Amino acid sequence: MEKEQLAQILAELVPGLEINSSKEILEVKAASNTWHELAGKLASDPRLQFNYLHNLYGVDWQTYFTVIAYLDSTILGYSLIVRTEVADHDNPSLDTISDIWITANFQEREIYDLLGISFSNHPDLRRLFLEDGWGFPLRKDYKDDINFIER
Amino acid sequence: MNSVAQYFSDIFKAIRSLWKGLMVTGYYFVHPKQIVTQQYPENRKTLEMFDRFKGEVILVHDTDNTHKCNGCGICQLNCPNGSIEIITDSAVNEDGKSERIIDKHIYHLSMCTFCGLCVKSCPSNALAFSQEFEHAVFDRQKLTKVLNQPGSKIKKEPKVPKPAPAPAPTPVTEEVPNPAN
Amino acid sequence: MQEVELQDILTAREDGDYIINIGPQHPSTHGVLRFVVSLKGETLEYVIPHCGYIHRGIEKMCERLTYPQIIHLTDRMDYLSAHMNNEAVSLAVEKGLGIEVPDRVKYIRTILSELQRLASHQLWWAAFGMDLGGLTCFFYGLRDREKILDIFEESFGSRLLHSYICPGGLMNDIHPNFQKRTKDFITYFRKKLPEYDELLTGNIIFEQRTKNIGILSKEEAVGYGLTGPSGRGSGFACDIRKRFPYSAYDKVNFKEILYNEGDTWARYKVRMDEMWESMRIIEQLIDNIPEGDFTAKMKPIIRLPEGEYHQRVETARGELGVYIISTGEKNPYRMHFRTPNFSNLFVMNRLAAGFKIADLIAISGSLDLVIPDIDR
Amino acid sequence: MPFNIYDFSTTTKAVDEFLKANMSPTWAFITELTIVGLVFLIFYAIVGLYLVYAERKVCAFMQNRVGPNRVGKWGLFQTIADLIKLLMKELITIKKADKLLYNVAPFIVIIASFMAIAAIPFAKGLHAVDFNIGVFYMMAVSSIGVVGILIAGWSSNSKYSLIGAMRSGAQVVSYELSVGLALVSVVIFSGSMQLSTIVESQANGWWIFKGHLPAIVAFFMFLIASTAEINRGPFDLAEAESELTAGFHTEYSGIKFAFFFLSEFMNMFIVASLAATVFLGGWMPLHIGNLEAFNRIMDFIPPIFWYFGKTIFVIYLIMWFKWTFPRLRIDQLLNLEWKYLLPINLVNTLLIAFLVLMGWYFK
Repeated sequence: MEKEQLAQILAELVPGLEINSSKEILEVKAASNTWHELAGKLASDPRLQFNYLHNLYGVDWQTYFTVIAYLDSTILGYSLIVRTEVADHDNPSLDTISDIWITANFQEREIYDLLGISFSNHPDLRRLFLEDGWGFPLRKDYKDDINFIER
Repeated sequence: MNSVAQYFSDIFKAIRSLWKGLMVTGYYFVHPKQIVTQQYPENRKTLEMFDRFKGEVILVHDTDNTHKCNGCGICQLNCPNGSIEIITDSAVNEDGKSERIIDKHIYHLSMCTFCGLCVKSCPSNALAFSQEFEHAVFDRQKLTKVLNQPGSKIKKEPKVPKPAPAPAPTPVTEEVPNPAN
Repeated sequence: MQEVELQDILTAREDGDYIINIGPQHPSTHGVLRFVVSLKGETLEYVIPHCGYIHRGIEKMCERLTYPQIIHLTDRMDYLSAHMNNEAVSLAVEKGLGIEVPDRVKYIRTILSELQRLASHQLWWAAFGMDLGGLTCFFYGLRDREKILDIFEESFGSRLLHSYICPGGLMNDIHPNFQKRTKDFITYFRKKLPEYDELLTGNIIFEQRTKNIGILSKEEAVGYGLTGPSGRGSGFACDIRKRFPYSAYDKVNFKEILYNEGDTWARYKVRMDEMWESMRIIEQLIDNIPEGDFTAKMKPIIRLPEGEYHQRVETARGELGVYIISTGEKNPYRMHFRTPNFSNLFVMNRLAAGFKIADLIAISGSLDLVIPDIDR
Repeated sequence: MPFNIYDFSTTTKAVDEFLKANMSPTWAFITELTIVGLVFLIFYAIVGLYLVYAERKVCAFMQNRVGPNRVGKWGLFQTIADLIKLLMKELITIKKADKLLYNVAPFIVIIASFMAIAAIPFAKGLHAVDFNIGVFYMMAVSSIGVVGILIAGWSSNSKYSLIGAMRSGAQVVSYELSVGLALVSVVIFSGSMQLSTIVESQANGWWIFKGHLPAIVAFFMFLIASTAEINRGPFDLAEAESELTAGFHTEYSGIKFAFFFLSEFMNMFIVASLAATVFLGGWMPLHIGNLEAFNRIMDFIPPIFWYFGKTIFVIYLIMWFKWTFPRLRIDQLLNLEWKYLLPINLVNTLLIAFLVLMGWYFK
């Protein structure tokens, strides 16, 4: 079974990783300080070769943020979901993975723009859609008195 | 010598490929019958929209000025843009009971995205799409329409024992959030 | 990484670089998109895309709408792939509810997706020809697209933004004429498509404008997440229809078009060949639409169980991913769209740097960008 | 007043004599100049406007459309309505533009194309100035236009305009050579640079037929190179609307824009009439060998119709190119000139010189 095989490799690679294989796609949870390290291993390990990051997005859970990466290995055909929690809600920060997958560059910029998670070591962390000084609209506590009509 | 041959064959190929393209446009130039333009204001009389064309939402009225809307407000809840507002009133029916009727069924055409959720969700099939498509007006307020005609009444169903419950969707009882009000 | 920071642009200006804004109002950006371009003569030094001019906050809006209401917003992302966008959300919701839609729905959804793909590629061909200066292409492409829009209009009442596929099935059944009209269109378009080739594909000027322009290797295409026909032009086998079949794609027989050149010409050829494949798929399905309901049994209010759901769909421009996080409410807690154009746009600098300014237009045309899909 | 549609020289002579008989020679000369000027102005306006109309109709038919059909029958007055609209538009001047050059540029362009009309022989005797170096004059005058374009691009103080102007400069300078060489081939054939003599030399057959293959090659070279020289068709890089929005005339509005627009179409007319004159026999009717009856019928058609018919044919060819082909890139454009057109043209000219030297052509 592909999923179990993958889970086994991951368990060998990073001991003590939280692996959830109950879903359609295997999910692993990384601590936010091992995020970059894990990403590097996933991309470079010859048994995994996760070369295609097809999605990266964040969620605001009011007290903390979650950043979720969807990975594909186009060579070996594996799929994987990697998630991490950014605990500091006031000053969220995470290591960038844009040096591993180029496409993360822009997806991180989008997350920074809309959720306000800043990515350390990011080469070009600017607002993508909105102006500087705009709030972070995808946060749950975002308020916009002018453009927002509360029901 | 080879490159010289290449040079001339390149020229020949280029001319051939260009000639092919010229033949396509040339063909249409000498076949004016293939013109597909519809001359719109002139063909207004013969122009027929498809039956299902979503022009604007209307409240279907019968010839005796009755409609089927009982003012339940499901269309208002289902509309994603808040383009429908229903103002209800109550009236006494022939049985002497107070009954909910619509006072005004207000429709903001300017906000409508023609998603069709109101027509689909209407439990009494009172709403429909009309084929009207010429919506341009000079005054934006004209786009806010009252759908029920003045003096119109709710259609009285003849009191026959009801057949099996109609396959109409069950009415929504809960409030559905609506982003704009 | 060749990304240049804004500060660099400002300093570069003092150094005497020739900086041009292509867009936001420009005939060839196909919408409100801005490229900040630095030139040396006619040669591009770097290209910085700036987006956000039509950012509408669809993801935020989705958080306050119910699932059936979300459908009409997805139309407005990639308006040329409206059906596929609708389908993606519907599939994700159905997956969350654990509903199996009737076969009839699956078949119709697949046919519609392919018709939409044809329409989208026709418009792309038209606009690409126009980008390169052949204005006649524009009218031929639109002429044929009109026939598809007529089919759409007859069945669902609207031409561009259908909101036709909804969670659980379809809004209403297809029109009785649908099959006949579609077959008529396929016979018609099989005659017209070779004309496209004669007019543009074989043309020597066109070949020179596209061959060896904006080359991207397969590895880079994967790294940039360049999907859809643009990715397949680089040899990246990214067709979701093949990799993770949905709807009725597992029942049909079609080729995944792959070219290995990775240049503008390859991206062009992928789309041209895909039109033939789309017609093949439609032909396989159109006569075999099973009888049955056009929608599965649905509750009037859809509440997704708590959890995360995602669905990937191949739109005309690449991979569209819908990611829903539900907390059991009737509206999603967080909704995210991984739109194909978003990834495709940011490869511009890598592709265009070092080429001529006219090539920038050809490259951005070959990526087939739809701007509302980038900004959302 | 004698009027002969087959020979306008009697008419012009009669007008000349009438004027000279009634006023002093100086005044007669001035009056003649005024008449010619006015006639050309009206002619220019009508031809310019109807070329725009023709272009719109031709491209519409090629694109499965009907084209303008609202103003007047078949939209015949559409361009006049457009002109009135352009006349009423505000003349926007860019704040940082070089005011003098910015305002002068459209006039330079339009005057250049206006001057070229003077040397065209429309029909027998219908000729404003018959230079003995007519071909040379046309070449010289039509190159002035590019100065206007360069000035327009430079003075607009816009980057798009400047790129467009520079492209146009490079393009015209290089394609001038091919146009010149293609014309030289006919000059060699006819042994004269005077346009009327060139036309007369084609009385027994047009040069494109008399000159074998080299003349045909020269004709197509001329067609391609002149299309490039007037910034049209697949060579419209100077205004490439999908790249540079509108190139050198991005910043112009109203009637100044109309000047650029009109002069572009007039240049097309001039080029087409030059091609008709030197290669297709000008106002000479089509004669085929010894078919006396056929030749008689052809002679019956007035020369002015022959002239316009040929010009319209060439104009149609140029329009056909424009509405079929995608645009070239600037480096490919220069490649085409320096690597293909110029060498072929040079060889062709040599070949023609050789043919003429040996007398191997139909006399």
